[in-house]
Order: sequence, then structure tokens, then C-alpha cells
Amino acid sequence: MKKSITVIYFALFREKAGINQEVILTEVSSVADLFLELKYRHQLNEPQGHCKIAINDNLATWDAEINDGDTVLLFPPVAGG
Amino acid sequence: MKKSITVIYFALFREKAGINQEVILTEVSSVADLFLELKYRHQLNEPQGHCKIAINDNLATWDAEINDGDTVLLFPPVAGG
Amino acid sequence: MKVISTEIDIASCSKLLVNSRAGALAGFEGWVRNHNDGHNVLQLEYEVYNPIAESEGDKIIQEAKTQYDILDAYCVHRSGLLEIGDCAVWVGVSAAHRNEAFDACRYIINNIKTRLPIWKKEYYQNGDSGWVNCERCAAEK
Amino acid sequence: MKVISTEIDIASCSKLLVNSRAGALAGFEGWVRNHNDGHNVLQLEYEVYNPIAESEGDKIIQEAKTQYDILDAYCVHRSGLLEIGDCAVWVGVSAAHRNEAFDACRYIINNIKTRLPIWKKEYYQNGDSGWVNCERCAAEK
Repeated sequence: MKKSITVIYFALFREKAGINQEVILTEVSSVADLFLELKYRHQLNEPQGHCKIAINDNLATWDAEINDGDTVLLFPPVAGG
Repeated sequence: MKKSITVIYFALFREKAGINQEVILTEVSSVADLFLELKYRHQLNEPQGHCKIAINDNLATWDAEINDGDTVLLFPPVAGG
Repeated sequence: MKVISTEIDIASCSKLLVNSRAGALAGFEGWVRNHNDGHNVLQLEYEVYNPIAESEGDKIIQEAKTQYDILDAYCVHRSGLLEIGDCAVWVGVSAAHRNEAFDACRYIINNIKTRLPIWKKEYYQNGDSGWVNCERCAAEK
Repeated sequence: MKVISTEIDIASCSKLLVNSRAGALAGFEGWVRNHNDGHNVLQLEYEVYNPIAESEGDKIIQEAKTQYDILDAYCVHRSGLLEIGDCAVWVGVSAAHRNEAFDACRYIINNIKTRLPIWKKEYYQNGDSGWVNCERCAAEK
């Protein structure tokens, strides 16, 4: 069954995707696989190791599971301070 | 020939000596020897390594020479900050 | 940890750490520089995702309190448009003794720079702009 | 380096280091604690021999500028009677990057504590008072 996921893009990723957010239907199960799918979809080429993903406002590990209805935040390389 | 030296005492040394300053006549030639003489004179028992001496407003090494007319500042162990 | 869009009032932040058992306050202020990697920077924009920036910042402060013998710590980060010389981030750590305060302050700012969802867009003199990626941060650490 | 007998205005001191090339300010504030070596401290008196404290302080700042890649540094130390919580010493260092600022700030405060003609007399709750000698400072370093 396909899952419905809300994806929110930040900073560089928002500019590259050309959108703030979108709802996608996907069959992937892990955060890492979702990241790959989104990279391909929007031609993002930042390496996974420099990026972060949050699910429902919590930072997630790359092997975390994606569930139907999740809101996923896609963070490009950060530069605080 | 005896040298006339003005000695000024600070903090703990001033309290132990019971005076702010005095003029002494001495035959010693080095700062280290003067320190020994003053320790004996006023029963000071702080080890030399924890103390400092200045001659005419400049910090001096222990082997520096004492000259007639010098003003010597006797500094007990410091505790800035 | 707080993310704010107005000027950081360092004196007020510092007062939050006052403690009669504290002998030391180590502080760090990050200022907007007029240059970066050879470019002349005119101004800077911070995009921050506040909910996670604040929760992750609190987590970093908690880690510092566990790892170092300190009394208190606090961090404020700006969001939005900043000019050269503006304070972008402040970290303060109080402790009985100074070594712990310095070590914890460094731990906090190092982690703030690499773990919080904060992005920096620089606007250059030549009209270009660009997002600063984390490569420089990693090298600086 | 300045020795003053009135409250240290940290915000004003900090402004002296503002520099558009600076990305980092590392700061240290030394506060009067309510305890030391198991004694309850009520207040503290700093005796300072200003001419050498200032010249030696300037020398320490100069050494820091030579040894670390920093832009500027400044230090203010109080003299006279201080209460618990008062700021006794402030050190600020500006640099392009933070590691140099932290290292230089630590170098300066470590040397301020051991090289300047400054003496600290503590007044305790039990009515006693005593000059703090440098043994604790050496251990703290």
C-alpha cells in the first residue's frame, strides 16, 4: 500500500525543489530510501551524510521507518552560528 | 659601600612587616639576597618561588642587581582574577 | 535555548546565569563578518526551523551539564536578516571554576553549529548570494 | 589592560573589540563566589599595584596577539571591596574564528591570575579574613 507523506523543504532544498512543501505517495519504508527518492525527484545532489531528516518535528536516524501520514522535514547541510 | 634602598611592602607582607615602606641600608648585590635579608628582618616565610620583586616599577628576575637609590617592591604570592 | 528575530541583549542573557556559587562565566559571541572564503559579505540571512533548533539546542545544553561540572548554560540564536557586526549567536556558561566553563562553552557552540536546523545565506558585494554549507563548519570545528 | 575601582561595564568593554573582520568574541567574567576552600565568603577585597598590573597585563595581551591568530583583546580588573556576584575581572578576545578566540582568552586569564600584582583578601562568615595565596591558583591552572 502506498503511504501519503507530507514533505517540507528548507533553505537550499526549497530553492532547488521550487516549492515549500508537497504531499507525495511512496512505497519506501526507510528515511534513507525516502531521501534517495526525493533527491532523484528534485535533482538534489547534496550527500546524505551532510543532510538531516526530521519526522513529525523529531530528528530521525536514516534507518527510521516512514509511516503513512508522516510529515517529513528535509534539511540541507546546516550552518548555524 | 652600603646602598640605600626604599622597600615597599604589599598585602600580606605589609601586614606582617607592620609598615608600608622603609628605607634600609644593605650590602647585598642581588634581588635574591635582598629578599633573604628582608625575610629574616620581618619573619616572612613565603617561599621565594611564590613571590615577586619589582625594581623601580619593573618586575625583576632574582639575579638582577640592586643599586643604590633603587625602590624595591616586595610582592607576596598573587591571586588575581 | 532560544531563537529570536530581534537583537540579542547580551547583558540580559548573561544575568540569567548569575549564581552566588559561580566564579566563572565563559561567553561566546558569533558576529557577522564582512568576509567568508574570500568573498566580501554585505549581509546575511539566517533561516531557522525554530521547534527543532530549540529542542536540539536544549539537548546540547543538557549534554554539556552532564559532561562538565558547570552550574548553568544558555544559548540564543538569531533568525532573519543580519548586518555586518551583528551578533548572530550567544552562548554563556557559568561554573564554579573557569576551565569547566570554557570547555562546556566550546562544546555547546561546536554542536550548535553542526546539529541545529539553521541555514545561512550570504549576500555578496558582486550581487551573488549563496547558502553556506557545512563543509567549512566541519573544517572549523 | 585597565584596573578600575568601579563596576565593570561589560557591554561597553565588549564594544571596544567590535571589528567587521571579527566572527568570534570569546569572553570570560570572573565573579566573586560565596565560597572558597570550604569557607563561606561574605566579601572580598582586591589590592592591586596598578602600574605593574597594567603594564604586565598589556604584555600578556601582546603575547596572546603574537601566539594566536586574533584581532584584538582587552582585560579589565577590579580593585577594592567587592560583594558576592560582582564581576572581578573581564577578558574579551575577538578573532575571525572561534578556536583562536577561545585559546587566547584562556591564555590571558590564566596569566592574569598568576603574573599580575593583585592580592585577594577574603572576609568569612565566621569573622576571619585571609589573603588567598597562589597555591590554589596554581592548582586551578
